Amino acid sequence: MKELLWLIPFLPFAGAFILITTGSRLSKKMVPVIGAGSVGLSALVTLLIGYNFISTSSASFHFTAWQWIDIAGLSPAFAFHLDPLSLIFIFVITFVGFLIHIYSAEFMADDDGYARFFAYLNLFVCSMLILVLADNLVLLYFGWEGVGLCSYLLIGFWYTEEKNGYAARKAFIVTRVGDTAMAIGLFMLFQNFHTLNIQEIAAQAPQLWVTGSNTALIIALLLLGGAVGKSAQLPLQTWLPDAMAGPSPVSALIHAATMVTAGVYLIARTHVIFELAPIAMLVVGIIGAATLVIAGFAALTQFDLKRVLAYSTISQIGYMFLALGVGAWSAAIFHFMIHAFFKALLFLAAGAVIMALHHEHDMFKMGGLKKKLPVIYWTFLIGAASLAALPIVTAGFYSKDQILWLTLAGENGNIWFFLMALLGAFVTSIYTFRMLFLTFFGKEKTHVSHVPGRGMNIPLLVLAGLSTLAGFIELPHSFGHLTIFSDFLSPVLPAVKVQEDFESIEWMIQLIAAGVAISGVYVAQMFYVIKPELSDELKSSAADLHKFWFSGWGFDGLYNFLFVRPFVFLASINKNDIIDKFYDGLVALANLFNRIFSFTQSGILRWYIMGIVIGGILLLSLGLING
Amino acid sequence: MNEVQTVSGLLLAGILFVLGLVGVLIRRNIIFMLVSVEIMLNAAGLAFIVAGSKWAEPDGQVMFIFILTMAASEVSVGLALILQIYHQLKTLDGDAANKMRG
Amino acid sequence: MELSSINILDVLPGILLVTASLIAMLSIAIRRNHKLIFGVTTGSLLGVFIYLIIYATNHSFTVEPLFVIDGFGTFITGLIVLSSLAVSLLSYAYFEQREERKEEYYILLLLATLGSAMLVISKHFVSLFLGLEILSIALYSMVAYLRKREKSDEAGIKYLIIAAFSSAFLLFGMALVYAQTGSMDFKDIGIYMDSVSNNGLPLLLIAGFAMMIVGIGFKLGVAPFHMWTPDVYEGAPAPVTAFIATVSKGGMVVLLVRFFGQINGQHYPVIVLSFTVIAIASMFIGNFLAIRQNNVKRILAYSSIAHLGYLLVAFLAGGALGVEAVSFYLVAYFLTNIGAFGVIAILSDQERDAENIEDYQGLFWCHPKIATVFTAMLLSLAGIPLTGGFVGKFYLIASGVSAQLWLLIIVLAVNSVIGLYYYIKIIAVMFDKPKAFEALALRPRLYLINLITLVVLSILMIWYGVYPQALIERIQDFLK
Amino acid sequence: MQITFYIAGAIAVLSTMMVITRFNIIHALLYLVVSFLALATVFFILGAPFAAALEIIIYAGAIVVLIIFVIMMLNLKAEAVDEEKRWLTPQVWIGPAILSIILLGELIYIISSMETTGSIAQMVDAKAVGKSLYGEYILGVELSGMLLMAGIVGAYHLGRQKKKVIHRFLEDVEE
Repeated sequence: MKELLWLIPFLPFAGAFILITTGSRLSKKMVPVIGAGSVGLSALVTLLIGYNFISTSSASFHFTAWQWIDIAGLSPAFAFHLDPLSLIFIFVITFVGFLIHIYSAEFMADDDGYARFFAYLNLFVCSMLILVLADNLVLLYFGWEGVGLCSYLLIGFWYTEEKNGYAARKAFIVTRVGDTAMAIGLFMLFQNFHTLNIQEIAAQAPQLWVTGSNTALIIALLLLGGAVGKSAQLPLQTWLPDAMAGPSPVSALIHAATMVTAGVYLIARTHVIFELAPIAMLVVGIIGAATLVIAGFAALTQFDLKRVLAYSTISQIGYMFLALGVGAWSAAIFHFMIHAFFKALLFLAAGAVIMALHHEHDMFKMGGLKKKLPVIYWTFLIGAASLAALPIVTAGFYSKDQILWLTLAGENGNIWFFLMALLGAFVTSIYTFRMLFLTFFGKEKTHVSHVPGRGMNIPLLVLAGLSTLAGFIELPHSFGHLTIFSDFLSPVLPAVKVQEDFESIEWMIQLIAAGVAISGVYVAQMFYVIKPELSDELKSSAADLHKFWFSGWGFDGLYNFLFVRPFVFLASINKNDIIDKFYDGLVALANLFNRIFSFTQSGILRWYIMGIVIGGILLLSLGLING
Repeated sequence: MNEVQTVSGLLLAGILFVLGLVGVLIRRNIIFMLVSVEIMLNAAGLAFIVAGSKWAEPDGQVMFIFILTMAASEVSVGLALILQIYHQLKTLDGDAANKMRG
Repeated sequence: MELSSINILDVLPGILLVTASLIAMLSIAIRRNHKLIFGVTTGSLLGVFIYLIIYATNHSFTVEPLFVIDGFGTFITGLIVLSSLAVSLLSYAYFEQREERKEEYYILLLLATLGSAMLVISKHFVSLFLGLEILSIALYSMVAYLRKREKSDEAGIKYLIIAAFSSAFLLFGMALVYAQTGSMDFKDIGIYMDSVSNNGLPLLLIAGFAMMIVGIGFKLGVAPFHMWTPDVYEGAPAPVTAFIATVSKGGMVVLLVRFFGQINGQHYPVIVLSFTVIAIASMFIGNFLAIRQNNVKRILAYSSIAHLGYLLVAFLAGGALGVEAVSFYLVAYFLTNIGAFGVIAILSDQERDAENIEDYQGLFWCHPKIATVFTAMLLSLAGIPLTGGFVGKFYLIASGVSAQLWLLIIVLAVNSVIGLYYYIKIIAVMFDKPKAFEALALRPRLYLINLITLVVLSILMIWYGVYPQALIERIQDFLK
Repeated sequence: MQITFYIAGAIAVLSTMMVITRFNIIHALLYLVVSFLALATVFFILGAPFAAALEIIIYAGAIVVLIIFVIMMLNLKAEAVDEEKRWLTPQVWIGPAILSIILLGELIYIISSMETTGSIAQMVDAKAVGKSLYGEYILGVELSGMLLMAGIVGAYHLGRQKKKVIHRFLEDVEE
């Protein structure tokens, strides 16, 4: 059974291949059948393999598709490593990916690039699967760049509009900054271990380095650079809100559920190295905490429905990073999974709303959709509740609560992380319900022109179910005490130790978290349902702050100021400045050489023979001098 | 009867070789170039014979025979080609054949 | 060794090739028929290749005094035969469209293949010289085969004079080496050099090697003996150019590797220095000449100068890894070059070959299949990952690193970047808007043979980029 | 014997110089024959009588005749000589002369550096050559057969004249 592992990434690839080669000739019905079907089959295989994996209670499974090269010690293979961690990831990727494919079949039906869309999407799924299944870092990097490329292609999918192309380039370039750091990190790893096999590195690292070793720290920070870029964390988070230029299913799949969590995966995968570098861990935690708060406040002020969700994604990934930073590995992965469900749900629902309202993105022009779009409303409500972590009934509560608890009680936790996380939770709850109230309550402002059909509703319902039920597989100590998920992951990711004196107060923390979430909902209702004029007052009284948050804490402006402007300035003060001269010089030099050498290529036979004679004389003289 | 030093033989071969080389370089007529190349090949053959005589082995002369074979084929193909070129370009000027350059 | 005591099976590939050329000649004498002789040629090349696959062994034995048949030689012989087969497949359509008499071409092709195949198993000056000259003499006529084209004649005479001229250098050098060492066998020369190396190599020997390098360097087309390359590439018919770029140069590379290995070339700084200079000069000159060139055939010629420079890195690295790298690189290089020139051959019309870069403008929109093949080939030449060319280059670098040839590796890396420019330039032109051009009248049936050949070549090339390990293991097997 | 060697050598060098400097190609070829004859003598003195015979038969007898034959086919007129005169100007000489002098100097220096003890030319007769040729080098002989075949096929293809497709009068006009 497990020998079929290769099928999981191969099926989407085959789908993409068929669509690329025959796309234009396929009938409109066949395109989604191939596109969604291949991912669906892949999900099916994942389920079968997962069942097999669990029922035989294997620790891990290795499958070498083929040895790529084996030259001078470097021997990267197309080899897959399946363990609980990658199993959870491939499950989420294929399953959520499949639902999003089904949704897209209807959502994209009127688009000209129908086949192209599915081809890219399939290619993305394939790359993402390779990324998480890779047993060595070369293959992982291959998948890493593959998803980056697909993300670029899909953000710029509607390439006729210039700003979409701009957003695509921005995403590509900003993540590239992180990728470069990561590539350097990989080279350093190879230099230290003479292998890039992840398992071997994990096994050797504790022997090679002592805890706190400088090399480990540098490598960990470089890997973190890659993770931060891909996962849109501080300070490389600016590309994600703009990436919303892509179609909504793309945002759901790539920029919420899967690709942006690749950074989380990378850190979890290489956690051995991070554990050897406590400072790097701390940095991860700080980045996570800072990101979740900053992005949360930015989300509070957005008008654009999708941008709220984008900031919320950044913020939620901040929670995951925070969890990673305190060593709560399985909590991070748990939150990843739950987040994938409810964020995909929210994006898809948002996409349906936007589609229903003629591509209207502005929440203030929506409203009163509760009656018109009941299915969307209810599913959106479930997703929002999960995002806001409303207690007991939502999955988000269980995953976020675990993180909150461990930031305080985990052995690396501290009160500051906890307070930040709590603040984040409060803000999350406010902006989530602000979004819900603005969109679905109040008066109807834009006419509904398109009611989504079954193809879009079913994925929403399935995801809504998952957003509720998936939380019950991991219940806290204080009630239920169920640890299916963390037990499952325990062979790969060590459990976090809890400081003893906190154990007794776990119920209190939960109570606080629940209270914070509910009060957030109340605040949102206060401002946007009961007394809408209050929000305007607040907005005008703190206009600067609003603007600051609205612009995502001014990061784009800051970067514009720090990097882009000086760059443009340097380039423009003087077009012949030294750097330009240098490159011009290179070009001129190349041209000069070209002309000199071209001159020798005169076409005259005797001249050529002369060249040979000169060469002969040079060789003879060389021999005479050195002989 | 043979007291000739190998060095003298090789020197003679070297001089003839360079003379042939000069011929290739200064003549524009393709036939002359071909003839000059023949002189060089012949000089190389001489060098082989000298070397063979030095070691009292037949290998030098064997090689000379192979060179002879090669020179003969070379000349026949070369002359056929020259005939062709003369028909195309109406000249034997080696420098005139410079349609291709750069 | 008496004729009767030679084991026929040992030299059977050679005998088969000889027989094939004789049959080809006889069949012309009986009845001129292009299809027939094409069938004879491809059939016999295929036969030789199948023989090599079935009976190929990696244990080495010698046929004194001229030949050594070992895994390396057998592997490259197979490669050469396969390349000739591909060239011959590409030739059929090319010559069918032209009114010249076509049949003799195949005899010459078979003979040239024979020459190259003899070259790679040579262990003696005599066989080196004879193999080289069979190859050269057959090539003179092949280059000038299209007699009506002035360019073809011009290329032919240039090639002939320069080849004969450099052969004279090679021969004189060999004579000097023979005069000094008293042997023409590679191994004996190596033994002699070992015995005298303590007080430095004798001048005569060094001079001999220097003059031999002139002859060899000409054949390889490395700087400063490269100047004939672009003119001959341009003037020769496209399939012949493919042949020169691959079989002719490849045979010489292998011979050089063998010779260098037998005399332990790495131990002599003079020899290493000479080749280092040649390698660096070739890389730079080749790439710089190509960047502003607008003739595709010439671009490929210049690129081949640079590629031979790259190859010399692995050659200088030597050792098992170096030989592996050379073997792998040759496979990738052969596939890509034949593919690239095959594309040129397909697109050529009766008057001239499709060599101007404008001929390729918008090719993607008129002939997407051909353009895809060409793009794949160019990317491989540029060394983009997941192509055979990338793995080959990676192999070269790995072998260079293990021999610590840092200077050469840096130059190689710099040149790979320069090279990217002109390969991408051609690809960019193909993506351009098509100029108002009358769709090329490709003759469907003929065109099919070429297309199938090209597609097979591209698939192989990509296959070796995605899954090179099979080939690497096969090479390692052969080189044991 | 030594003196004969030097005389023959000198004749060879002198006549070769004449070959490369003559304007009239027939004269040059006659000098070439002289040069080959002198070289044959040198071969003989060096102890290679078989090679000496071949030199006369093949080089002087066959190759030179072949070249003369082609020249007659080309039917070169008096202008050819004038053309040669125009081409062979002093400035053409400069570059090649410098290069050749350097090369010659290096060759002479290198060859003279050879240790001379025991390097005396010795006799190798035709029988030994024949035994070697048809003994150990038999495969080489076979291969040289292929070499000749390549030459013949090539020369046949290239040398064949085009079929005359246009009318005789028109062709005359064209020429």
